[in-house]
Amino acid sequence: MAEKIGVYVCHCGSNIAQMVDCKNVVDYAAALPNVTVAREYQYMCSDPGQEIIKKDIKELGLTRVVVASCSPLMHELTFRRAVEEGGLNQFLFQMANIREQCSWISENKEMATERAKAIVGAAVKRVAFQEPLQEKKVPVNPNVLVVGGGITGIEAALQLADSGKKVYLVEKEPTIGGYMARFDKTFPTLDCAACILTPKMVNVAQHPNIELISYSDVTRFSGYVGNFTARIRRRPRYVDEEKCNGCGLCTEKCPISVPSEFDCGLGKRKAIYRPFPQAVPNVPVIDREHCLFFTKGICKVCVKFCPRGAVNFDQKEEFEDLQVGTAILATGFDLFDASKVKQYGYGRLPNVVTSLEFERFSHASGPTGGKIQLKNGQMPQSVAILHCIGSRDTNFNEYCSRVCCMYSMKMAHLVHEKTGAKVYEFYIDIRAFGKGYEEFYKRLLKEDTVFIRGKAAEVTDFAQTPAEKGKLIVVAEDTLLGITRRIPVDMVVLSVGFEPRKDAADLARTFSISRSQDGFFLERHPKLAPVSTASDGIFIAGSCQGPKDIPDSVAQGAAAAANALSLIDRKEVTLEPTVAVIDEESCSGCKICLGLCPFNAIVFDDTKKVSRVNDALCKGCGVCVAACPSGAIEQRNFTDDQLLAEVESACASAK
Amino acid sequence: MSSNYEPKIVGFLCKWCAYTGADLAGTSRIKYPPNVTPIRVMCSGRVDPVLVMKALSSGADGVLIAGCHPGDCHYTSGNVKTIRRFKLLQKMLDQFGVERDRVRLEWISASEGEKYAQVVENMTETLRTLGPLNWDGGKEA
Amino acid sequence: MSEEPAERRAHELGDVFLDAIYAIPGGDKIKQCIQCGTCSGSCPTSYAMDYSPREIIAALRAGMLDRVLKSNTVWLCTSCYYCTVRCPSGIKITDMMYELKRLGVDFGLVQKGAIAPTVSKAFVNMVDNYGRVHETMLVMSVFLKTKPWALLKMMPQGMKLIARGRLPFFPHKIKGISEMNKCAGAMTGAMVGGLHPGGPSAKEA
Amino acid sequence: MESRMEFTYYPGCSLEGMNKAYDQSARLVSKSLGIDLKELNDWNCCGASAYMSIRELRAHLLSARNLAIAEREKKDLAVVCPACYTNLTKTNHYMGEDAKLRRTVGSALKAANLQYMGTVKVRHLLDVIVSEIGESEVRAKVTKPLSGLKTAPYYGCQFTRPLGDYDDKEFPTMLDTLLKWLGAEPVNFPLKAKCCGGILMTTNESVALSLVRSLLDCATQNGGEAIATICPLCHMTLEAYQGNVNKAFSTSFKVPMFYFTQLMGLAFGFSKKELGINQELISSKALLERRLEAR
Repeated sequence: MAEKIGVYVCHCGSNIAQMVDCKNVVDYAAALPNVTVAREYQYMCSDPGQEIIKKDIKELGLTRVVVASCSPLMHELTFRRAVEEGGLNQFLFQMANIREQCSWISENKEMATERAKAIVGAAVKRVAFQEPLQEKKVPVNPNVLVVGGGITGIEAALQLADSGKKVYLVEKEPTIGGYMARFDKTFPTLDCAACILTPKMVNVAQHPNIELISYSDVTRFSGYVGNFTARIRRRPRYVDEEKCNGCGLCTEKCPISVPSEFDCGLGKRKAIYRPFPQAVPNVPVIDREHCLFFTKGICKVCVKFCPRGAVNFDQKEEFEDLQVGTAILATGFDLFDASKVKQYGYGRLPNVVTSLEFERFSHASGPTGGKIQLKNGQMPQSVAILHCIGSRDTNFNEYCSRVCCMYSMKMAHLVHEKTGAKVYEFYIDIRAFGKGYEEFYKRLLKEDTVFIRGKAAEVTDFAQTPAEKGKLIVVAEDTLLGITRRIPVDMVVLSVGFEPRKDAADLARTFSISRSQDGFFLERHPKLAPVSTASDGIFIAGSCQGPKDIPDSVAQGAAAAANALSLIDRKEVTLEPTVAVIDEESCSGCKICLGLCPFNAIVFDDTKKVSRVNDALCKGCGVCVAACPSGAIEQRNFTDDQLLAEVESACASAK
Repeated sequence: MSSNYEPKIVGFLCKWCAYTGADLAGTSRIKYPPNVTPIRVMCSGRVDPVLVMKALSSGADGVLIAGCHPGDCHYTSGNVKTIRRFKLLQKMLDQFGVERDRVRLEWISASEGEKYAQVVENMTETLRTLGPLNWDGGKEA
Repeated sequence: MSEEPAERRAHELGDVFLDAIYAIPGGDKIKQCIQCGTCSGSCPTSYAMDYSPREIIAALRAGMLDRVLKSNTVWLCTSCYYCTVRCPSGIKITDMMYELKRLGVDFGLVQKGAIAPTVSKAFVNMVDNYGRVHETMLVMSVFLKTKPWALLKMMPQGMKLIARGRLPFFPHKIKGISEMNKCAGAMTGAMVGGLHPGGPSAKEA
Repeated sequence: MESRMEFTYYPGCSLEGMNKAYDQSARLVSKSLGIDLKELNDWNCCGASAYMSIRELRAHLLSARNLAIAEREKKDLAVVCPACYTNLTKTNHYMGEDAKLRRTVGSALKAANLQYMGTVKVRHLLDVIVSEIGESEVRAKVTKPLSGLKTAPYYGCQFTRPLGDYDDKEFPTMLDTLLKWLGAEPVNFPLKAKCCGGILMTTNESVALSLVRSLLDCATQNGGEAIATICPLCHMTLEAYQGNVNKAFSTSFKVPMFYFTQLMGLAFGFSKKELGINQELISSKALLERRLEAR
């Protein structure tokens, strides 16, 4: 049967046309077998562009359509819809990518045109073999999994819960709150972080639609959009969340004191503890490493004093499967380890601290009760803040961490306000791009903060003049003066940058999403789909995608919630029909395919002695197709015939 | 052979990583030789050796198979199967007397536009030195 | 309009110098300099330089070669490599300084009265003739060429070293010296000096 | 002692002259630790910085000749001068990375019937002793521990920068570690990897002297009674120019200097003469009597 194929070559303004001779491509296509019509147009994706296709289908009786334009990742769905609206099955359409992988990468118009012809020729050959397919619709489970209980995850969870959706919020620490709970003030408005965060944390705890699963993580994530199963591992707290009323008596009586992680080791906590007083859930956790019962089998003071009998040393790790339709990852970031940059003396010189340590010093409920002080307890009279530690540096991380300039200036303000000390900021460039940020920079200048344009070369305790005795000396070129300066100060704060979580690679694997080169999670599109991923139904928000400040993180948390809601409220999703099918006549029953399928989507029919695909589980990778020794398996829309036709033409038509 | 010989390469690119990475090279306007006709597959594990042999016998001078990095496969482990199949493929090439360098397996993530461009450039260069294949698919043998 | 000939020449050579620097391994990284000053702040001698290493890169990129050539910067580089290992843009600043020294010598554009190029040349001569460096001879030859009076000042120190057997009088000549020079001859003339065709020393070689 | 490790050994030009005590002591302690150092046959200058300042390719050729001769011996190359380490390693790296350099230098070597395939590893002797020989072997050799000898461990620039990756580039610790094994007390020495300025001594004395002064200041302020070195140029600079520093800055430094191999030799029980300590310019006699022989 002879097909009637329509070929449409898009100029994409000048994006394609300036490097590919579109007229030449159209002439070439028009002469190919079965091609009824070949046209070129400025913007095929525009309404008039789509109208041309629809009109030709109706008037010329086209049976197949090829559009040569951008990447299918951009507009495949647009054109499929147009074809469907024109009255053809949408899978009788093929897209030829002559922009991303042809015009944009070429420098020679003749070669690019030849390549475009080969790509179009292959698509024309292939489309003739394509078959009409029906998409499968499946219902969407309205429950949402949110991973990570920092400000981003909290925002996403609350938005979803307020709209009536059930949310499972999984947090790996004993409390939600994330980094923000550890900060003192927030830039540029200087709101107290706790004052604006704690109410939200309490909302999470009390919301009827949120199930908070703290001290837990996701170990497996399977299924498909709308119908995922998440396996949750709950680590034992050794305190019964149902029974505990958060009175804190156990913590008070516990005889063991160890450095508090929450306070960066600057303060102490007990072996049974809440990381901070406003922790949510307000239930302590027992640290097995240090608890006397677990280390020596003695003590049990907490058991004795607990009025509700909530302490339970027998708790075990538990696994639970949750059914959800979508997931939002808001797993945040790690901070750069300042001890890697030896020249700044972190870990070697006392009074060289990181920005997070500074936050804890400055925090009213921190280890010093909000006093900014030196190791000897005295107030500093001069403080240097060093920007870009671990950021914008090919030796560590090449990217800019975006937030350090602003939080550095916030720290400078706090030092100024609380101690009156002289503050020096050593910076490369000041990046104050947000609302009210430049104004904050101006304010700091007015407050007599000394800005020295130059990345600090090193911090030393070797004094060369009497004025330097007993001080830390920051050495840097003042690039605006062109001289190297030695500035003696009492305290040095290292503004450390963001890094991907240490377990980001594992998490990306668990959820089948990609990471960008810097190691953060990769969004579907940097501008137009910033919280989506290549995996349908899985969204990312906040600093797990790249460094972000609080306003941006909150915005992304809400955006991810909106994306999830939009999916849920569609009630059903269509699945790509590109699944594998087994021809029972040809199947020899060798079972090779069974072992290859990573989704256990192939079952063996013992009575008929043939394999069969469960198309709800099949994700359409095609591994079984390539492996079947009898050629009994086909992948819809990627059949051998289609691919062989495409391959044959791809080589033959090129010059 | 004439000095303006341009090798023809068929690229089997997995939709999730390599194809997206190749798109990124374009979006970033990285320039590399336009010698590849890309063929999109869902997973590099779909690339049957028959498809590769078909490409070489239909006039391609080289074939590039590119997928997600091992461990990062969208389908968990499809690319692991690709690795095994690739070894078999190399033996087939040996039997037919086709140089191994003509068929390459590469891991290119969605963010490695630059790497994709380098791989294509490098491969085009290699094929220029190897010259045209002109293989009939072993019909004579 | 009233540019000194040397300055004009410096301007013309701006691109030549930049290309020469791009050509050394990793040399084109100077395009990515963000002018942060880490190099200059890390440099033990930058305080004595007319222009700091950061400013040298800025001047090179601006085509202001006269600044580079007139300054004492490159000859104050002690090869301590702090700039290189700390540079956040991965620029091999020390290697760049070597290249600038070679360019200056090859084009005869070193600062007037600079001793360092003389020392380096004496060093090269000695190695090319003997295969090794003989410290006594090197020091003597340099001071005789530059400031003979200084030799007198150094006498007491020298006597001490001689007394302790630490100043051998005669240089050792390696056996392979002629074959070594044959190897060097096997490299083309232009390559033996810097890589700078047109430079006077390229012709010498 | 049977030899357990074999290297070709590259002393470098400065160990033939003013620093011959370094060579003497290095050979002695290596032998007693079972490290067999076979002097590289007819070695030549490494193409040190003064040479590199004038000629790039030929400097690489100089290093390549040494490497080619070492490769013929099928042994790795041990060096004691950090500048030689840097130059030899740099050529080794760049020839590996840069095909053009490999071709040019390779074909030049052919003129002398030499070739270099890139198989030689250049090792600094301190790295060999600390990483390969190790604590127990070294401690076992110590018969006269340097108890209480407060020593400033001075690494200088090129021991780790730019290429030595066996120790930290900013705050190396290998020498500190070794000194502890010998029973000495390494003092805090913030400038331990800073430049000594030696290379500028003939050309820019005032800059050079102020660098030396800082080092001496820093070492003594932190309680250092002696300075241990691993670089012949640093050693020479700090030793020979202490007088000049004293004159220029009205100071009165008299800090004895030891090559690390001399300190090892002392702890191993060798005589001062065997170790070339008698060649020193600043007497260590009083210090050693006070700290070591008074016990």
